[in-house]
Parts: sequence; C-alpha cells; structure tokens
Amino acid sequence: MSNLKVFTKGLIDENPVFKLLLGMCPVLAVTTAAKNGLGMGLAATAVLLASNIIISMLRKVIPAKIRIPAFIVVIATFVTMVDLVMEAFVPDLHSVLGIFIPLIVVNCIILQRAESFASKNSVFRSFLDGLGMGIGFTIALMILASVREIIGAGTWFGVSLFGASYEPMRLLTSPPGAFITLGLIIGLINVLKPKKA
Amino acid sequence: MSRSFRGGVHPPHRKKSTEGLPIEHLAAPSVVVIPVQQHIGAPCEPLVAVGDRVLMGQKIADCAARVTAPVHSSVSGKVTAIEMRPHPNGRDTRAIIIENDGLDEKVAGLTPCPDIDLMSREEIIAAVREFGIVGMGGGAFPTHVKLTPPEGVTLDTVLLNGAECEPYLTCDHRVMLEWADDVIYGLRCLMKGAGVEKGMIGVEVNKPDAIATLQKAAESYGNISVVPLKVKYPQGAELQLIDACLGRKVPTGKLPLNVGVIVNNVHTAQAIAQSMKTGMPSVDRVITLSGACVERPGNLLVRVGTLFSDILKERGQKCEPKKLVCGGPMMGLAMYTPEVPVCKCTSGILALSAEEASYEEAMACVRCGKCVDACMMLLHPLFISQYGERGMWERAEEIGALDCRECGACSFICPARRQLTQTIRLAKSDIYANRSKK
Amino acid sequence: MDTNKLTVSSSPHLHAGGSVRSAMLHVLLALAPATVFAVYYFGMTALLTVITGVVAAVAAEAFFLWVMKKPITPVRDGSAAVTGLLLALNLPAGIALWLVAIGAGVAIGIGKLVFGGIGHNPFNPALVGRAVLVISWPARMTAWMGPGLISAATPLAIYRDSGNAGSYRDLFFGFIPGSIGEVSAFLLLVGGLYLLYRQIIDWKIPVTYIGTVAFMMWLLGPEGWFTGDPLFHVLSGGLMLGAFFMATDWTTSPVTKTGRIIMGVGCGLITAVIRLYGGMVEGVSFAILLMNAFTPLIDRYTMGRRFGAR
Amino acid sequence: MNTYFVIFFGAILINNFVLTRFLGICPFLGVSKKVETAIGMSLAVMFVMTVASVATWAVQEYILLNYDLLYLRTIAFILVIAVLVQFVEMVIQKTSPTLYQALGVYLPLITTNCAVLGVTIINMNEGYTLMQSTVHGFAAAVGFGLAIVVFAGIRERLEFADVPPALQGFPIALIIGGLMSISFFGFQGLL
Repeated sequence: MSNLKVFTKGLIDENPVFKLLLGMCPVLAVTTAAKNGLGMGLAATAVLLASNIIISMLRKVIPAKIRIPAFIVVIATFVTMVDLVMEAFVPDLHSVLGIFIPLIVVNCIILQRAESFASKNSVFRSFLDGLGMGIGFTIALMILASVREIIGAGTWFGVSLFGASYEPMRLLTSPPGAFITLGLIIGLINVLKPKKA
Repeated sequence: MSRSFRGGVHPPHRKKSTEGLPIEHLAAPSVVVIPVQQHIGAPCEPLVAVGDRVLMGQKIADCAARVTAPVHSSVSGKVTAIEMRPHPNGRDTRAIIIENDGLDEKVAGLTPCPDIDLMSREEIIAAVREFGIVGMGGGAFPTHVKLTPPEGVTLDTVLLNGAECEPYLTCDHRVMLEWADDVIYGLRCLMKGAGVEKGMIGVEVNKPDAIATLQKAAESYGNISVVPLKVKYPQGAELQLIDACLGRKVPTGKLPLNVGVIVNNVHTAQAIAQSMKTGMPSVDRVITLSGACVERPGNLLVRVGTLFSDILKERGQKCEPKKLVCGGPMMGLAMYTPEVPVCKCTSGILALSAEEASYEEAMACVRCGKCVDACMMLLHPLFISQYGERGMWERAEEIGALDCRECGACSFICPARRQLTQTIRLAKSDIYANRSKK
Repeated sequence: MDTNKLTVSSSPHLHAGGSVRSAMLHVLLALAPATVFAVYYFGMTALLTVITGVVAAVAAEAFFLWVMKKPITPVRDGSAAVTGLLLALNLPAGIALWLVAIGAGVAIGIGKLVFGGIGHNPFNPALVGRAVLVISWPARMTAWMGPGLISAATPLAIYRDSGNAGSYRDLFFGFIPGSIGEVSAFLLLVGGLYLLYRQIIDWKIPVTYIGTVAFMMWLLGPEGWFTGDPLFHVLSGGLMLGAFFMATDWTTSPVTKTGRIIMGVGCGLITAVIRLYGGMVEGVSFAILLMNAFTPLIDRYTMGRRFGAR
Repeated sequence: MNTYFVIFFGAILINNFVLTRFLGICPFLGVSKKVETAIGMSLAVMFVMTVASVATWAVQEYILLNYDLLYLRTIAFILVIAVLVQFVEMVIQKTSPTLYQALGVYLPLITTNCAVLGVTIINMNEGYTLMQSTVHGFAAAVGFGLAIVVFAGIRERLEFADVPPALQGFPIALIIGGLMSISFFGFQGLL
C-alpha cells in the first residue's frame, strides 16, 4: 500500500464512521452543532495521531500479551492531556462535549487503529494513517453535525441561515434525530457509491 | 350442546347442491385402473399377470409387510396391462388395468362372516385385513393395523368420524343417513376388533338428520353414543375430534392410541359392515361429485379404479374446470390430469370453476394474527412460514413446524393471501430431509 | 377436458375472501363518522387537514416507491390512506398544512418504507409521523383550537390545572377542543365496534387498554387511593382513537392472544403514568409507540403451549 | 428514598444510556442481532457496571482525592474497569462454568464499552454518594439492557423484512434506534 493510500483510505474508502461504523457514541452525541462536531473531530484526531505515533514507536517493546492494556494506558494519557488542554483554552466547547472527551479513551477507532495498524507499521506510516483516519472522522462528524444544525436549528456554526421566519425541525437536534440522520446519510452514501463487487 | 376445539375457521359449506341427493350407483366403466397402493404403508405386489382373467372381489395384489392392505378387483374382466399410471396422490404408481367384461362375475368363496358375536377378536382383525379395508376419510391407513396396537397400549374407545367438515363433501352424510345400521354394525366390529367397550360417533350439527338416524340405530346399544359437534373447520381432524368428544389431548408426537382411542371414518365402518355381511371386499365407495363445473353433481357409489374423466363424462360438464380437486377443497390435492382413478380413500371429486378457486397474488405478511387464531394446533403459522422461507429450519422446528397437520385454515383465512400451509409443508419436508442427512 | 388448463396448486383451494385492501377500506369507513363530525364541528380547516394528510401520505408512498424503483402498485392496498387519515385525525384543528404534509411524508418514509413497506414496519407509521411533529414543532402541535379556530385548552389540560372535568355529555359526544379526530368518543366507539363486528380488530387490545387507564386513574386519584375520575380520562384525549384504531394496528401489535392483553395493559399503564406524572398532558401516542417497540419480544415470549404440549 | 427512585427511573426511562445519552452504542449496534446474545450482554453489563460504580467510587474517594490526583481520573478509571473485567471473568470461570459460558464472550467486549466508563464519570460529575452511584450504575445498565434487548427483538423480526438494499445493516439499525428513542420521548418531563 502506498503512503498516499495509507493517508487517503481513512477519508472515504475506510471512513471510520460511514464505512467502518466505529466510535459511534461521540458521533451521535456531540453532532448537534457543526462547531461541536469540529471540536470533537479535532480532539479525537489529536489523540489518534499521538497514540498512533507512540504505539508505533513502542511496537517492538510492548509484549504481545499485555498490548491492549498498554495501548489503553497510552491512549488514556493523551486523552487526559487533550482534556486538560481543552479545559484551559476552550472551556465552552469542553463543557458542551462533556464526558465524551474522556470517553475518547474507549473510542473503538483509536484502539482499532493502534491494534490493527500502528502496532504493525512504521512511525511515518502510522502518522499518515492516524491523520487520514482523524480527518475522515472529523469530516464525517462535520457532515452529520452540519445537516443536523442546518435543518434542526436553521444555523451553521451559529450563523442564522434562513432568517427568523424559518421554523427549524427540532427533531434533528434531538437524540432521535441523531440516529435517524446518520442512518439516512449512510444509506445515501451507499446509494451514491455502490460497493465494488 | 355441541362440542368443539380451540381455533378453526368457517369456510362456506357449499354442501347444498349434493346433501339432499341420495346415493346413486354409477355403472362400472369399461376399463378400471387399480393402483397396487391405495393405502399408507408398503405397496402391494400384483398377484395376477397381463392376460389373466380376474373376477370381481378377487385379490389381485398383496404384500407381506405389517402395514399394508390387499387390493381386490372391482370388476370381472381381463388384465390388459400392469404399468405406471397417474395416481391421485400426484405420483405415478403401478396400477393393474382391467378391461371390464360387464358381467360382474364374483370370485368363488366370498361368504358372509358369521354374526360378530360369534367371532373372536383375532378373526375380526383377520377379516378386516383380508377385505382390504383402509381409512376412507382420506387417510388410507390400513384399518387392521389400528386394531392391533403395540404392546403396553390399552385402548378404551373407538371413535367414528362423521364430522365431514370439508366444504362440498356430503358422501359421509349420505352414508350415515342411508346406511346408519351398517355404520353401527361396523362400529361394533371395530369395537370388538379393538377390544374396547365404548363407541362414539362425532357428527357436526349441520347434519341433524344423520344425528337423529344414528341415534335411533344406536338406541339398543348403551355403549354407543352420538356426539353433536359444532360446525367448524377442521372439526374432523383426528386430534381435535378426540379433544371435542372425549376431552383428551393427544400429546405432541403421539398417536390417538396413546390416549386409548382409535379413530375411523364412518364410511370405513360402513364398508366393514358391508364386507362382513356379503363377503365382498372393499371394491367400491361413495364419492361426492361437486363443483360449479359439474352438470349433475351427486353422491355416487363408484367402483374403485374408475377414472375421474369417466365420471365427469358420465355426469356432464357445465364449464371448463379451472381446478380438479381430489378430496375436499381444504386438504384435497389438485389434479394435473383427470386420468386418475378413484381409490379407496377418494372422498370427493370437485371440478371447480375459476371463480370458486379464486387466486390472488400474495403480499407481505401484515401480521394480523388471523392464522394464529385459526390454528387448531395453537401454532403461529406466520412465523413458521417466514422461518421456512428463509431456510431457518431449526427455528421453524423449535416453534412447532412438525406439529402442523396441514389443515389449510391459515392459508384460507390469510388476508394477505400468503400460502402459509404450502410453505410450512415445505419447511417440514426440509426439516425431515435435514434430519435424515445427519 | 383440456388438461393444460388445470391449475395445480397446494391446498387449500378455498379462501375466506378477505384482503388487506378491504380491511383498510373498512378502517376508513369506521373512521368516517368521527371525521365527518370533526368537519362539522371544527369547520373546513379540519376537512383540509384530512385531505392533505391522506393525499400527502398516498403521494409520499408512490413517490418513495418510484424513487426506489419498485412497482408502485402497493399504494392500492389503502394502508397509506389509513396512515394519512390517522395522522390528520391526531393533529390539532387549524394546524398549518405544510406541517401535515411533512408529517405524512415522515410517517410513510421513515415510519414504513425504509423497512420495506407494509407489514415490515415495527412502529405505527401515523404515530411516528405525529411524534416527529411533536418533537420538532411542539408549540404548533399543542395549539389546540375549539370551533371557529379560537384557541382553547383541552379538557385534559384544564383538568390538570384546575381539576375541573367539565360536562361528560360534551366529552362523550365531542363538543370539546382537541385533536381533529379524537374529540367524539361516541363516534369513535361506533367505528371501533364496527371494526370488531367485521373481525378486523381483536377486542382484547381496546378493552384492556381502556380498562387499564380507567382503573389506574381511579386508583391514583388526586385525593388518595380510589378517588380518581375514570370516566373523564376514558372519554378525553386520544384514548378512544388510540385504543381502537392505533394500538390495534395489525403490523405493530402482537399476534398472540396473551400478547394482545399485555399490549393493552402496557399501553394503559404507560398512558396513565404519562398523564399523571409526565411532562405532557396526553400520553396515548407515545404509550403505543413504546409498546410497538416491545411487540416482537411480547410475541416471542407469549407463544404459549401448543396443542398436546406437555 | 425519593432520590433513589428518581435516579433509578431517570437512568432507565428519561436519560436512557443508549437512546438519550449515546453511551454504549457499539455493543448496542454490534451485539443485538439475536435476543439471546442481547440478554447475555446486558446481564454481563449490569454486573460490571454495578461493580465498577462501587470500585471507581472507592478509587476516587480514597486515592484520587486523598493524593490530589484527580487529573489521573480517566486513566485510573479505565484501568480499574479493565482489571475488574479481567477479575470478574476469572471469578466466573472458576465458580460457575455455566454462567461463564453464557457471559464469557461478552466480558472482554465490556472493557471498551463506553457505557461503563461513562457511568463512572457521570457518577463523579453528579457527586453521587456510594449508594447513589451503585443505584445509578445498576439502573443505567438496566436501561442499556432494556434498550438492547428490545432492539434485538425488532432486528430479529426485520430479518424477514424487505429493507431497501442501501439501508440494510447499520443504517436501518440506526433508524430503529432513532424510532426507539422517539418512543421513549413520552417520558420527558416525568419525575
């Protein structure tokens, strides 16, 4: 696999949200507004990048038997750092995202990339993989969050789009709307890009 | 107070056109086609060869197996062929073809049996076997086998099935009405043959004349009772009949004899009586010919081996039948050709018009639950059929696919026109096929 | 006889004659009295709402089937029309028609066709449509009107605020503010009895549903045990409409006998809890939706003993 | 008593972990194809979440607060949960082989179930006492179990449905999740 492919596969072909269906909890929970989606995506990308690099560096040191606990400790460390950094610099966003920042620890994407990619590949390739996956995750969050915010609140990044007479379909920003919107978006992607036989 | 069971449906009776018509003798046809297998069990081997002259009542096929019944010639004449012919069960079966000489010359040695009081139980069972008696309600199970239950089973009741719950059919009704004494005599034979003291006849209350006549005929026998049954399909299903008459439920996977009962059709009882009294084996029976396409419907006494086509020709056709059904419309089989013979278990021939045999394209199950309410076995046909369609036989078996008796009530009632009975039947055969593979 | 013309098919060879389409037409017929009364009582706005609901639902079904490149013949089974009518009857009089159309589209699209159409939907489509509208536009969905489109509180809201039940006669015959189709308990009862007579619905769900609500409301009265007003609660809100026409929906209610009783009692309990303690004054739609979710499990665990089972 | 009542029913009906809080979505979507496995999973989760609530409360109270290590909470909790799951697995394996057979396969999956870590963090954020944490942990798991079992029932039925190809699998599962979430909406404002 070329380095380019390592980077781009996470964007579309193996998009963690739309194709691999990993890390669904924050995807559904924080996508009520585009800003939250972007914040969550970037936080996850930071953790993903850092953990992929470190785990790749340590891949020959960590014994196979305890690799999962070891990965979790590495990931948890970075999550804690991101958590504290966000609390210090973007407190508003931090409080909106709430427990989903610490929960990045158990986000399947990160552990899955550590297990299936970073622990077997070079540092550079792991970096590309983490970056691609992180951006793919962020894009997915952005798409879902944008749809939900635009229809469900009539705004995008807090900017009113349709004027005061628009009555937003609040379903989309409510919990049921998260499930239904994501389901329909994935369905739409399946229609537009049929699986290769 | 009429008795009944849980579940069931109310199909249109459509008995009006024939229930008032007395039994007519239909002249024997010029050629009869007598299958060597007209019963459940081992097929018989022909005892005659092509070119032989056979006489009426002569045994022309038999077999040494336990579950089997001999076959007799229904006419006198010459055997012209022994070959595979279409059979009402849908499969081609070996049949003895006899050219009727029209003489009805009876074979020598047909002597009436003595009065049953003078016969032993074993003698009765042997006679029933030799007369080739099988269940004439459609089951075609050899009657003498029912009379000899396995070790450890105690019988106490013989139950005659006179429910005749299938629409159109009226032959049992006429038999009970016209030959009530024979029915009672046959029942007494069966009781003695089975070694039991109690006899019962279950009849749906839409045949009040038959109930009254039977009650009168049974008057002098304190141990025989006539049970009026609610008019509901399938009241005549063996297990439901036992439940209604005796309040006993045959456990899953068991037979009526496990609750001390054997069930026979009223026509079977009448045939036994007839053979006992004359010595002539089972060579004819009463069938109901009906359906909108038949010009002169009726209840006809016909020789075993008469082709459906001959009967239809004799009685005339008003229109081209869309469907030709052997038996009743709920459980009977649709024939692909009229060139099939009447067997001992053929209770009716229905030439149905397109209108009667209405067919509509099936749609998705809407889960109305009507099939659940209709199922006499208290199953859930919609689920069994769905599992069956998806090849999920284990789940289908878990929820009772093998308990299905294929009465057809679920398909009949389904507003989405789903072929539930058919898919369950397929699921059952798949389950059995899977089992034998293991 | 021409052998080739003989149809060979599996038994049985007779059919009871009922069809899904005829059942749907009977449901429409059964809803007709209540609908006509609504038009008389609320005026033309009710008629427009009903027409919009039915037309939008049928059009949505045809449209989505066309988009999915499927034959659009299933539209003829009448189920979309029933969904549209039930949705319209569950909306307040005077509601904006674009809302009705969106509700009908959602009901058919998300409520039914994403699952493959009739028979496959786990939730009652009309109620899905209504619930989406309630969540999205709560203010519009609770702007109740009396006749002449004058804003008015529903009896349930008045009762909750002041404990005043109003006239039973008005409640029974329907001279009260409320959703278009829910006001006349009497005419809904007539329609429900018609469906029972036609054997399209089973008595178990409506009887246990209404009975449970009545009992719970009597039991948990405002002044202690057994001081409630069961009659008021039975006659008010969407209970009659829900119990006879929506909880009994074939596809989304249990098929077993015991299951249907559980369905009715469950709906009754949830409705009572929502009315007594919930944030909404009405609880019928969400109670039925929640029990719809449980229906597969109910069926699974209430199959009961088969004939001859030991 | 009333607080416990509110915590209990709140966690099941109003703030259902899966349907409203979006915790434990992975097992909700992944282990819900059959009712039996869903029941097994929820029993395992109930056990682990209740015990984890107690254990993390102790860790927070006696270690993190005492030594001013609150910033290590995430790491500490995830380790506690991982160890706990391992321990539970070993205990069950030793004591009850039947239970192990029923729950064993689900236990390793629970470590990465964000509902477990989530419930412990929520317990701390809400400032629950030991008893409240325990009740909340158990109730949250009951809510999770209720959602996943009901969901599995619907999904099993949907095997017979003619779902459009593009929506088969996860999309339709998400839509069902949404509709279930809608049906729980009636309890808003309760308590």
